[in-house]
Parts: sequence; structure tokens; C-alpha cells
Amino acid sequence: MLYNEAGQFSTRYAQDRRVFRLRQDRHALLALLLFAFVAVPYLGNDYWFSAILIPFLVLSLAGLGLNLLTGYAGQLSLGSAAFMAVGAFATYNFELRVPGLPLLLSLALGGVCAALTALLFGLPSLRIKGFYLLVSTLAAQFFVQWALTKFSWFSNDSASGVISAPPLQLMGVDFSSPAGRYLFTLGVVVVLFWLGKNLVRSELGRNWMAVRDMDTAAAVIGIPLLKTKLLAFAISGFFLGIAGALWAFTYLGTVEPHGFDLNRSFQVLFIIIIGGLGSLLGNFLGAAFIVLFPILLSNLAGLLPAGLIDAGQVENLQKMVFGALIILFLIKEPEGLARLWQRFRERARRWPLRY
Amino acid sequence: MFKRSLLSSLALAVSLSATAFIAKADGEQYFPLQSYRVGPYAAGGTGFFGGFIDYLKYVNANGGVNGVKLTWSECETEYVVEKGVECYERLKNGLNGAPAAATNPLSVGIAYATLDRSTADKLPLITINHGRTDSTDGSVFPYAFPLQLNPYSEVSAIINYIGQQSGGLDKLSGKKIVTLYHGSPYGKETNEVLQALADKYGFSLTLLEVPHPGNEQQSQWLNIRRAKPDWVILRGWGVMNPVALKSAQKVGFPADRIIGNIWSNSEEDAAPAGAAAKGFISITTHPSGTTFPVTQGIKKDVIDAGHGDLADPKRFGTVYYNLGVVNGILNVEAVRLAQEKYGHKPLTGEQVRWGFEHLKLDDARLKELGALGLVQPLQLSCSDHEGGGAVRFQQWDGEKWNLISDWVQADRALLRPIIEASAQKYAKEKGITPRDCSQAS
Amino acid sequence: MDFFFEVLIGGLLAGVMYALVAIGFVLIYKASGVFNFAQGAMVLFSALTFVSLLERGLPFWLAFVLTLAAMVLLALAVERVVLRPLVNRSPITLFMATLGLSYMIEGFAQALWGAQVHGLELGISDEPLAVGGMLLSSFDLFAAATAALLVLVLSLLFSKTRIGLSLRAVADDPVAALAVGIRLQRIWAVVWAVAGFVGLVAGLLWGARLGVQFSLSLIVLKALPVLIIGGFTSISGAIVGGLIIGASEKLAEVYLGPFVGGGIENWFPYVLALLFLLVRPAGLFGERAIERV
Amino acid sequence: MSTRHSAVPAPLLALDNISLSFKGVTAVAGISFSVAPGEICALIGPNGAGKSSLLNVINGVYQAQEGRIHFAGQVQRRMRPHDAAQRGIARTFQNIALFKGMTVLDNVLTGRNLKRRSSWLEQALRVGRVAAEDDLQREAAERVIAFLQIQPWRDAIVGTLPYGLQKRVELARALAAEPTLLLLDEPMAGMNAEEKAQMSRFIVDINREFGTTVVLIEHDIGVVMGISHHVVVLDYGRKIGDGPPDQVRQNPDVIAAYLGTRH
Repeated sequence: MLYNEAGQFSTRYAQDRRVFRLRQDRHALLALLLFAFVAVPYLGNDYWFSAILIPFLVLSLAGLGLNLLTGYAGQLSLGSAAFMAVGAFATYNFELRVPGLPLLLSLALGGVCAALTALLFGLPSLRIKGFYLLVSTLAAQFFVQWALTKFSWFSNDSASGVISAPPLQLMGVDFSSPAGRYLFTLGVVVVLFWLGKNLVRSELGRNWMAVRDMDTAAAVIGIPLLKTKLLAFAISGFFLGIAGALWAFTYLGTVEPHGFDLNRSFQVLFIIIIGGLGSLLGNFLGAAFIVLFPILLSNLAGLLPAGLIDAGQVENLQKMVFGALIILFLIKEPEGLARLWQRFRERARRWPLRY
Repeated sequence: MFKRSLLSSLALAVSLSATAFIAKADGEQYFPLQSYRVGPYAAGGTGFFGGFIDYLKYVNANGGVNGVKLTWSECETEYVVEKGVECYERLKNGLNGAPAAATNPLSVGIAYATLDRSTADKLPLITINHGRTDSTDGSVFPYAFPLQLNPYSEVSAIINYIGQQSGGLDKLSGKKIVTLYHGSPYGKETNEVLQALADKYGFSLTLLEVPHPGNEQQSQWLNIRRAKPDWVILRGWGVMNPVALKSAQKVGFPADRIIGNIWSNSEEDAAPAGAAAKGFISITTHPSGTTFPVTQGIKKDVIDAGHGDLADPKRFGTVYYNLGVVNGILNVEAVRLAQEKYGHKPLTGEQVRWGFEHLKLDDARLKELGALGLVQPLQLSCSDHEGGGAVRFQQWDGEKWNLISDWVQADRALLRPIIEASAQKYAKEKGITPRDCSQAS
Repeated sequence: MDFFFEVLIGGLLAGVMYALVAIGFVLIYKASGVFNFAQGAMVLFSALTFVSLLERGLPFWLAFVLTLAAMVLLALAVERVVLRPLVNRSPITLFMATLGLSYMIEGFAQALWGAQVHGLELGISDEPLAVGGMLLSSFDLFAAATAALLVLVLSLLFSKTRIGLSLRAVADDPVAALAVGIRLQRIWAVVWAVAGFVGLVAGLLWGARLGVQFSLSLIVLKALPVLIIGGFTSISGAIVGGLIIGASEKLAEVYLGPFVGGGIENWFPYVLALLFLLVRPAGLFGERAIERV
Repeated sequence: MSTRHSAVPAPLLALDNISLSFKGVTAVAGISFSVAPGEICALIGPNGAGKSSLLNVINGVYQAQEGRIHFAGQVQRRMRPHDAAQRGIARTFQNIALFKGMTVLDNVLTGRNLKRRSSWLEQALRVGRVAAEDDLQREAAERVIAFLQIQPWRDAIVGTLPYGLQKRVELARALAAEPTLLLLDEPMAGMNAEEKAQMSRFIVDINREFGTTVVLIEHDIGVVMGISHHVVVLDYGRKIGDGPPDQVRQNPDVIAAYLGTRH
């Protein structure tokens, strides 16, 4: 039996509260972390780090950011990319203009700037609900992009408005190599997911879900709606901001405001739809899907005899399959890949019994 | 475990498919193509990469480069930066043993994102007619080549042309010029230089921004109508161009006083505007048309043989297609030149870089290539990665482009200090020690 | 002062073009409660199909009819494949499904017709008309007239036909409509087909303005603030919202733009719509439901 | 007709001439009554009599156009849901307003959100008093869960539970807030006799064990007469009866309203 639960009883609430209650799960997580931190840097190559693993990690984090707001607190947003942009450009400016500021601190401060921006555009959320709220997040999307392009101060007056990342150094250690950038990203993402996990299991997380499921009832039991919603916007903005900074610093090494356009917001939204709304694991699954699926498809198309299907048609096909999958997920598995995984795990817990 | 197994099975599939069907390709020179054939900018991508690929096929049909055959593979970027990066990482190591010569993304965003990587991987990054202006300074950017024309040269040449039309640069004083630019880093890039030129020559300059994507320009053109400028410089991109021409007609501004820049100069930019585009002037680094010996050769050896890359054969000889051909000529010439130094065999990116840096195309060589009049005379060096800086002006007659000027040169001496200052700033930000170009061979 | 009116009128006419796209949204939202993000993709698809047929030598009317037939087929497919399986799901889910739908339609349209830029001439000259010292675009006037005609046709359709009556019933109270034997699925298919028709008209007019190309699908972003101001459920709201957005964004760009550097048209309508919402949370013409607990 | 106040000194809750209308349609017209501390007060009346609206006014979901609310010694023109919760008013809803995507335990825990002292930041970082506080909250929630006998479903997602259980979970959530006043909107609607009996017992037990004052809306006259100390009868937004059950039962207006002779 894979899962031997015999003898594992929670005798204290603290044990029951654990993120992973079962010993097997904790061991698996530990093994996974060890694998990611120790084995992967040795096994991976440049292509895997630069083109797959780093964007996967960063997009998982962005997914987490939006998931807190949309999946947990139930506030639909199409402004994710704007908050990512604020995080990226703020971090860049903190690094540039405050000499000697440690990288991690500028990253956190960049996140705070994004949080404040998100807070501002979240203000209407008390009065405006549902689709009407989209207009606020879209206003953020367009306004931020415009402001970052317009005021060249944000990009240190570079003529083209493109910022490029300073060397990645942390306490004297250089993280500029692909493996280094991967480890740096992984470290930040693991810490932030730990934080996210604590948040969704805390009082605030429950309040978010309460507001999501029925805000009138939430108000009646004394949950302060405005504070709860605004915190959702701010914390979501914080996570997205750091994701944006990582996108610029550890993934691309450069970024322009246009890199955080509406399509990026959609991409993050698709991650959480496919991965699973209101699931932490879902962010990883969704991001893995979004990163790997197009690459897989274009590689598979490469297998076909040349001339049968050109690169452009593959892209069109990918777009169609993508759209179809989104609809399919919404119809068949609204809780996303995370739910599939959960079912699989439940079966594994009972295996070999079937009931 | 599910996640891991999902990941690993995907990984397996990716690596399997990447390595399957290995065709022996030793002894060939490889061009990784970050192409884009769908999405909003597909028209540019299909034309450019069509011309590029057709030229490579043409070279192969005629024995390759000193016997070395050329090979290539495409990776669709859809003009999206991170897809371009993924393609770069996927293709940079060559194909089945054939080493990569250079990357040609034809996208400012992808070029920026792969700039550092190109330097680290020692793979030339070719940004023909676009890219970072300051990468012209090869001492700071050894692997970046904004061939023929960087953005600053572009506007300088346009101002020089307007000067010519007005009867001399001294007559520019008191003229009124409006620049209508795309609301993006690309669009804004030349604003400072334009301002500097305005200060120098004494014309008045009004900068008007059109928000991306540019499908509404009513207010900008009403402003233009009010300002009554002598000329409008159109720094457009994609849908912004035809809409600009249509909106100009709407407010009664004559099309022959509008000068399109290098990304407003294709058939796809003018034709959708229909009658409104008649008379529209734009710059080009190369004429459109099919009459050059090299394009005739492509027609004979590639297209008529049924191997042409264009889905729509009508686009043969268009601006984007010919740009692809020009780009092919420059890449292949760099390879040929480098072969003279390193031997007639497939070369590494580092070796091809040498070829680019010593690229020299005079009229005699261009004639040999059958590209006289298609490609401008070009000489690159360690400190000058642009090499040309000249454009010709063409006018749309409702059906096609007609050349209306000879080569007009940008004032490169004037621009050089600005470019160097910018490159120095970049070097400082990145901690790069510039090469000493007097020592370079 | 002339200039001011010129900007104002130009803006109002541009607003009509926005409203054209917004009407498609309103129809679908009214009948099926779906916020259809794919409307932009439908506009792209219809224009691309039309112009490709035209280029293959078909006469105008035949191309129009065939495109309309394609739009109806699309509507039927959407009803069967997307709406029916998602019945009774949350509006947000339906919205996200239309995001997926717009990807599908965009991919399909390009796979079918390619990604070239096409010019589209409707045979309406765009020479400016001088009226009392002001220049007016004859094309824009034509577009406004078309929009007016379209609204007239739609209102006749809804007030005079059986299907229109059932549609109004469904919009009022879906449960009651079901109870009196109206078949919801059929209504949905009809409404999506009508929205496809509106998309075709919008696609032709916008295609003639911009050229028929991928960017057509982006006009949905211009229609959103219009909807917000007009409310999701009112056609006249969409028209009024379009006029407000068109006029104010042009005036803002011309008179406010210079102070902040211009190029504000992308976000200005959204901020304006946001301000509207803070005063009237359900738009100008929308009704705010009383929450029952 | 009978507008006589029950002469109870220092009521916990008193409504003073409350009126409420929606877009001109009157839902509640000038209603006054008071509830003594520790009593179970039932609001009865035919559908549309304004009972639910009245509960919504008491805890601030609706704002009355006229009148005042006295609660625990304070007078208020209008109540906000959040104030009401903070001052010890909890409630359940006619159509169950649980958080359907959460577990039973989490639902009950949300009921205790006002008892939390640590900030969200402390909870995110899991520092200081957070762990100890988590234990206390959990213990309190477990007591309520045990009291209402829903332990077996502790970890079930609420949306998947049968109706009767959901009603009980909603009661648990309200009870978790340790309210002084509990408003129950048709707690027994749609239940069979056995379930009704069980729910009645819970309500009486809550009232006895914790001294919680209860205002409930119920249609089953048998239940109402059986468990309440005080009955207020509404019809068409007006009060037509107010007093102990036995007395109300004799009231001719009430009989008329219920037997339909007046309509």
C-alpha cells in the first residue's frame, strides 16, 4: 500500500492543522524539495532552466497571486499583468536608485508597490461587483502600461523604455548562471508559497472564501467586507508584483511595459482556470500546463513530415486546442487539474481497496 | 507524484520529439528562425521569413556556400517575447550537429530579451533595420548587429530628405513637422533625436502618441489638422498605419505629405487603406519588385521549382519579402567571409560574428550577387555594427511602391556621439568593459 | 469653437462605432446572462470570412449571405457545445468559457483564412464633407446611419415577432419563460445568431476602417467601457454609452492629453466608466437587483 | 389592533415604529415590539407579512426608512451588518446562506472571526500567539459542533450535505459567535416531524444552556406555541398580535388572518 495511514491519528489540534497531515505526504514534499533544490541543478541543462523551469516557477507564483484574489476571495481580475509590471519596474528602480539595497529587499519593496497599486484599483470593489469590477482591473491594466511607457523615469530614461536586469547577486554569491537563476527563483517561490499556504488557512483565508461564497452572509457574521476585499487585492498584488520582478530579472533579464499586456493577464487567468480555482497546487499544475503544452505541441508538429503543416498552422491549432481545453475544463472539471490530482490521491490512499 | 509523473512524461515527450527523426546534418550551416506566421504581426513575419528562407534555398540550389549547405528550422514566436526566448534556447545549439550561425528575430522585444544571452552564447544577434540603436557601437555590443539602418539613422535620413525637398537643410527653419508615433518603446525611441534635430535645424516639432494598437486616431488627426504641419512623420506599426492614412483622408490631410518610417513602408501598411493611401511616401532600405537578378534567380530556382515558402505567391517581391532576401544575402555573405578566414566548413557563431564585423559590400560585389540597387553598399567594423545608414524614398500609387529618390544618407557623424553615450551608460549599468576597437582584428 | 465641435462630432461618430460592437454584447447578455468576450473574435471571423469570399470572386450579396450563414452555424455550435453543457453555472464560469471560445474562433479564423491583411472597400467614399466650416467624415455618417438602421431592425424584431416576444420574456424572467413553454436553447441559438449578424455588420464597417486583420478582435476592448456606462442589458444604453465614451475620449485626448503627454485613449474610457460606476453601480440604464436573503 | 406592549422591564431588543419599503412597496409599516433578555420570541404571520424583512432590519441587512432600534441599552437609527455582529447579534437565513465551498469546520470557524485577536500578518508568518489562538478557536468550534451533533461531517464540504444538516451547520456557525441575540429565519422550513423535533430541542437547549435570547420566524404553529415565550403576529407588514402564546392564540385578528376570513 502506498499510503499506510494506520496509526497516524491527530491527538492535538496543532497536528490536525498541519499542511500535510499524513507522514507520507510530508516525506514526499521533503523529497520533492530536495530534488528541486539539489538534484535538478545537476540534472538540468540551460534549455530546461531558461526556457521551462524558470518561467514555470514564475508563472506558478503569478497564478498564486491571482488565485488568492479570484479563487479564494472571488474577485475577478484582468489586471494581473499590470501588477506584475509595477513589481518589475519598482524593483528595478529600487535596485537602481538605492545603492546597496539587498536584492531580496528590493524585491519585497517592489511587491509592496504592486500591493499598493492593487489596493488602489481594488477600492471600487466594495461598491462594484462581478463583471462591473472587470472595468476597474482593466483600468489598472491600461493605465499602468501607459504610465510606464509614458514616463521614462521608470525605465531610467532609456530611449526604448526597456529595462534590463542588474546582475543577480545575493550576499556576494552570483546567481547569474541559468542554474543560479533557477535556484534563486525556486527559493523565492517556495517561501512565498509557504506564506500563501498559511494565508489561505488563516482567519483571513476563511474570510476570503466566505466573501466569495456569499458576501451578504459574510457581512452578517461580522466579516468586514471592505477590509477583506482590499487585503485580497493588496496581497494578490504583492505576490503578482514579485512574480513580475522575477519575470523581468531571473527569466527574461529584460522587460518592457508591453511585456505585461492584457495577454499576460489572460495567461495568468488561464493558469488558475486550468490548474484549479482555490487550490495552491493548481497554480503549479496550471503553470506547468501553460508552459509545456505549446512547446510539446510545436515539438510534436516537428515530427510530422516537413511541409505537411507549417509553423503558423501549428500555432493556430494550438490556439484552438487551448480554447477548447478551457471550455472543456469549465464543463467537465471546473476545479481544474488540482481536482484530478486530488481524486488520484484519494484513490491512492485507499489502494488496493476499491470503494 | 502525479505532478511529477505529468512533468516527467511531458519532459520525456519533449525530449523524444526533439531528438526523433534525426537527419544527418553534419557539414551544414544552420540558421535558427524565430519566425512568426500568426497573430497580429503575421503579415510581416510571413513576408520576411519567406524571403529569407527562399534565399537560403536559392543558395543551396546553387551549391551552398563554398559547398557548405545551409539548413534551418522554424520556431513560431507569434511576436511574443517569451516564446522568442524559448525558441532561442531551443534552437541555439544548432540542429543535428549543424552549428547555428546567427539569430534573426525581427522583433525588438525578442532582440532585447536575447541580447545578453547572445553575448553569453557567442551567437550573433542580427536586427536588420531595427533593434537597439546603441548596439551600433560594437565595442560594447560585440554580438549585436542592427544592420543597414538603426532607428536614429532612420529619422535623420527622413529629416535630410525633407531638407532636400525644401531646398536645403537651412530651409528647414520655421517648418512644422508632426511625428505621429506608436505608444510603445519602439515608437518613442526616436523622440529625443528628433528633438535634437529640431533644435539644430530650427523646425518646430510636435510629438503625438497613438495608443497601441492604434485603431482609433481621430483625435490625433484632428490635432494635426489644427496644427497644419508641412510634414507628418508616421512612426507606425501594424494596424496603426492604414488607420493613420484613412484618418488623414478623413480630416483632409494630403497623403503625399506623410512620410512613413521603416515599419510603415510595406504593402500591408498601405494597401488596406485603399484609395486613402495614394501618394503616401515612405522610406525603405531596399526597393520592392522582382526585377533584380537575384530575385529572378530565386524565381527560377526556387519558386518555379515549386519550393517557394510564400503561401500567397502574389507577395513575391513585396517589401517584407525583399527585406527577407536582403537579410539572407547579408547573413550568407557574413558566413562566406568568415569561411575565407576559418575554412570552408560549418562555422560557429563566434566565427560568423567575425564575418559580420568585417562585412563589406561594394557595388562590384553587389553586382556579382545580382543585388545591385536592392542592397545598399555596406561596410561594417568593430565600432560600427550598422554599416549603411541610407534609405530611399518610395511612393504608393494605389497598387505598388515606386521609388522617388536616390539613396539619402543619415547624418551619422551627428548621431554617433549620442549613440556612444548611450552605449557607455549601458556598459556601466551592466558592468561591461568595452572592447578597444583599435586593437580588434 | 469650430474645432471643439469638430472633435465632439468626430467623437460621437466614433462612439457609434463602439456602440455597434457593444450591441452584440447586450443582446447576448440580455438573453443568456453571458458576458460574451468572444464578440470581438466573432467580429474578426465574420469580416475575415466575408473579405476572403469577396476576394475569391463572389459578388457582395452572396458573400454577405454566406458569411451570415457561417455566423448562424457558429451560433448553433456555440449553443450546443458551450452554452448547453454550462447551463446553470455561475456567470463568471460562462465568462471564462467565452474567453476560451474567443481563442478557438481566432485560431480557427486564421487557420482557415490565413493571417494576411486585407483591404475592404464598401464603396463609400471617405472624402471629408465640409459642413459650416467643419469637416465631417462621410464614412462615419454612413456608419451612423447603418447603426441607426440596425437598431431599428432589432427593435422591430423584438417587438413584432414571436421570437422577439419570447426573447423579452426570457430576459425578464427565465424561469417564468420556461414555465410557459419557451424553449431556452432555441432562444439562445437565435440570439447568438443575431449577435453574429450584428458582429458581421460591425466587422464590415470596422474592417473598412482598419483593414481586415487580427487587430479587429481588439475592438472588444473599446466596447467594454461602453457597456459599463450603458449597462449590460439595454440597447439604447449601449448607444448612449458609446456616444459618451466616444465624445469624452476624443475631447480628453485633445484637451487633456497635452498635459499628461497624450496617448490616454486606452485607459481614459475605463477610468471614466469607473467613475460612472461609483455613482451608478449598474450603469446608466441597468437595474440594480435588490439582494434577497 | 392589539398594539399593547408586553410590559417587560429593560428589553434586550426593542423595535420602535419601524417602516421599510422597496421602490414604493411597503414591506413593514410602523412596527414596534420588544424582546426581553433570555426569552424565545417567535414572529409569525402569513407569507409576505414582512417577517424576514424585519429580521433583516434588526441585523442591518436592510436599512429601515423610519424608526429606531434599541439593542442592549443603545438606540440606533440604523444598524449595519458588521455592527450588529460585533454587538452580539447572530442569525440564520431562510434559504441557507452557508459558505458552500468550505468545510463544516471552516464554516463554524468563520462564525468566530470576531473572537480573533492576532492580525493577518502574524497568521501569515505564524508567529507569536497564533498557534495558541488557533487551538482556542478550534476548541470553541468543536464544542459547538459537538453540541449540535455534527461531528461526523466536520470535514465535509457544506455544499454536499443534505438540507437538514446544512440548516444545523448554519445554526452552528451562528452559535459559534457566542451571540446574545440569535435570529433564526425559518429554522425548520422543509423538515419532517422528526427533524423539527430535533431542531426545536436544539433551540430550547441553546436558550437554556447559554441564556441566548432567540427571535425566530416559524410557520408551524405547533412548534411556535411549544417552544416560544412570546409571539408577535404580523400581517401585511403590520403587527396584529403580540403576547404570550396562549393569549395570542385567542386573538380574533390573528385567527382571522390565519383562517383567511379577512381576505
